[in-house]
Amino acid sequence: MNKKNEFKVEFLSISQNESFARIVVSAFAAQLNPTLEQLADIKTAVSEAVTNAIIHGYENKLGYVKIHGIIDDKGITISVIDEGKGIEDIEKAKQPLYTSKPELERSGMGFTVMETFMDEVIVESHVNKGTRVTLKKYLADTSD
Amino acid sequence: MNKKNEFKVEFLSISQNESFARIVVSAFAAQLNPTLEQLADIKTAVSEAVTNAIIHGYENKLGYVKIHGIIDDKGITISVIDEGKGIEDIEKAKQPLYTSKPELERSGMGFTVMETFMDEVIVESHVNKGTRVTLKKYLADTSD
Amino acid sequence: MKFIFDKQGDTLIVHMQGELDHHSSVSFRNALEGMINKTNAKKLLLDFKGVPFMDSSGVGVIIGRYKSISQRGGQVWVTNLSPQVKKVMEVSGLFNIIKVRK
Amino acid sequence: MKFIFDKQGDTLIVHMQGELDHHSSVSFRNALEGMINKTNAKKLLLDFKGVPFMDSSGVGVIIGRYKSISQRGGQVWVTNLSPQVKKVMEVSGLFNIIKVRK
Ligand SMILES: Nc1ncnc2c1ncn2[C@@H]1O[C@H](COP(=O)(O)OP(=O)(O)O)[C@@H](O)[C@H]1O
Ligand SMILES: Nc1ncnc2c1ncn2[C@@H]1O[C@H](COP(=O)(O)OP(=O)(O)O)[C@@H](O)[C@H]1O
Repeated sequence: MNKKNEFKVEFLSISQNESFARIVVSAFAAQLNPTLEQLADIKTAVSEAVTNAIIHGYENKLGYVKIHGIIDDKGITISVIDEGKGIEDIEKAKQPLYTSKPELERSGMGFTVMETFMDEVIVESHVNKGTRVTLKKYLADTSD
Repeated sequence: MNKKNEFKVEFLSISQNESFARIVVSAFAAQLNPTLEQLADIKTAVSEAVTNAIIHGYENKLGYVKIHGIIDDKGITISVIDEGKGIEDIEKAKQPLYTSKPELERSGMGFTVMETFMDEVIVESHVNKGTRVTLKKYLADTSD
Repeated sequence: MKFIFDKQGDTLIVHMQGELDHHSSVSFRNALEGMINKTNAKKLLLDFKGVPFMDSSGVGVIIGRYKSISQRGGQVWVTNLSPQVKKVMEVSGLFNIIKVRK
Repeated sequence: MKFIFDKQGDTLIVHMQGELDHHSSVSFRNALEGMINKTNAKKLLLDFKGVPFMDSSGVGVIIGRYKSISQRGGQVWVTNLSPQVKKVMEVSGLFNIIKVRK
């Protein structure tokens, strides 16, 4: 649990910032010298969580999405936080193919991707308060 | 002054994060479709300001460096903020070749680079409170 | 994201360039659905050569087009998948409904 | 940042790879100063082919080495400058003391 590096970023909930979020997290994770596949996994999971904050959390209203990243002995922990509408039934939300926005052609596979690509996914949410998705990947630091 | 996009990031004052800061700001600035030279100018100026926060602001003690980026009709504004020791004489600090740390082989050209590469550089500082360097580049948004 | 359309017989080929996420999927969906209707295509081949990254938003668009094309009794293929794109498609079960062209 | 040293006659050639900022300049300075002393080089040629980016921290290291080399009556050259690296060197007045080898 020795904290080795840390960052926080916040940005507007507009879809252009999805790629911004991926680049920021990739640049931070790169300090651990991950494999290309590990880096792609982290990038993908973050993309899912940030997209959810924008579409489902803020429902395309303007708000701030926050990301908090920590590198420690065990690997990398990324939290994606919104202060949007929250999730009523987290278990249901996590089910493959479940989506509350089929009209937007959402696949309902976001949480499934996060859980497959990361080692731990923790979802905390309060209706009308917001959602925090914590994504962990175990990675040994091979840098000097 | 129509604010089009915005981000804030904060990270530990360790030298590994100098490249992280450059990547974050580049990814944000890229939304304005700058030329390669404009992007390199912004990246370089940010690198100077972040390095100064780490070396001079915190003098290699651990603290947080913050960056605030705004894109508006006029271009991009990047503020680099530390809560470190501050600058006593800003006019002197800005002079080419002036450095308070010649023993670290600093060239004293950081502010000169920032002022040459950016359209506006504003330095605000209070001794023992910290420093805020605001860097502006005028850029027309050519994206859709 | 950029896309180039190419109609060959009853097949609509789409060469894509860029990252396919929620942001880019909106215009991609509209352009693609429009082109399917306009060309009356039965077969759809999505060329991912220029796509290093896709997330589940892309999966949603592909399922949507699979539905349009199926209604005409057609079929959807994908080709030139990067490892990341392939992994997202696999995890999403997309290969149960669409085919990979080598 | 990585560097490969190559001694040819009384010239020390350094091929650099990576971004030269404050973080990388510390180890670069130590390795370079050590190698100048060890090889007793009179001439120093810094090859920036693999360096897309440098800031004024790099300028400080070059001035420092210019001083070491000048004390031996030698000369410093740089070569293969990217547009960004060249611009930083120009603004810093570095070309008043070091030469560019084409
Ligand atoms: N940040 C969030 N705020 C509110 N609801 C969310 C959030 N993230 C996910 N959800 C809910 O969980 C559901 C499932 O999410 P996900 O598996 O990512 O699929 P999709 O995004 O395709 O709908 C969403 O449809 C939404 O109802
Ligand atoms: N963030 C800061 N906090 C405290 N002092 C600073 C800061 N930035 C710059 N300075 C002061 O201004 C001087 C000149 O800065 P600069 O032109 O970047 O040259 P250099 O970094 O090479 O010393 C520094 O040597 C330092 O004394």
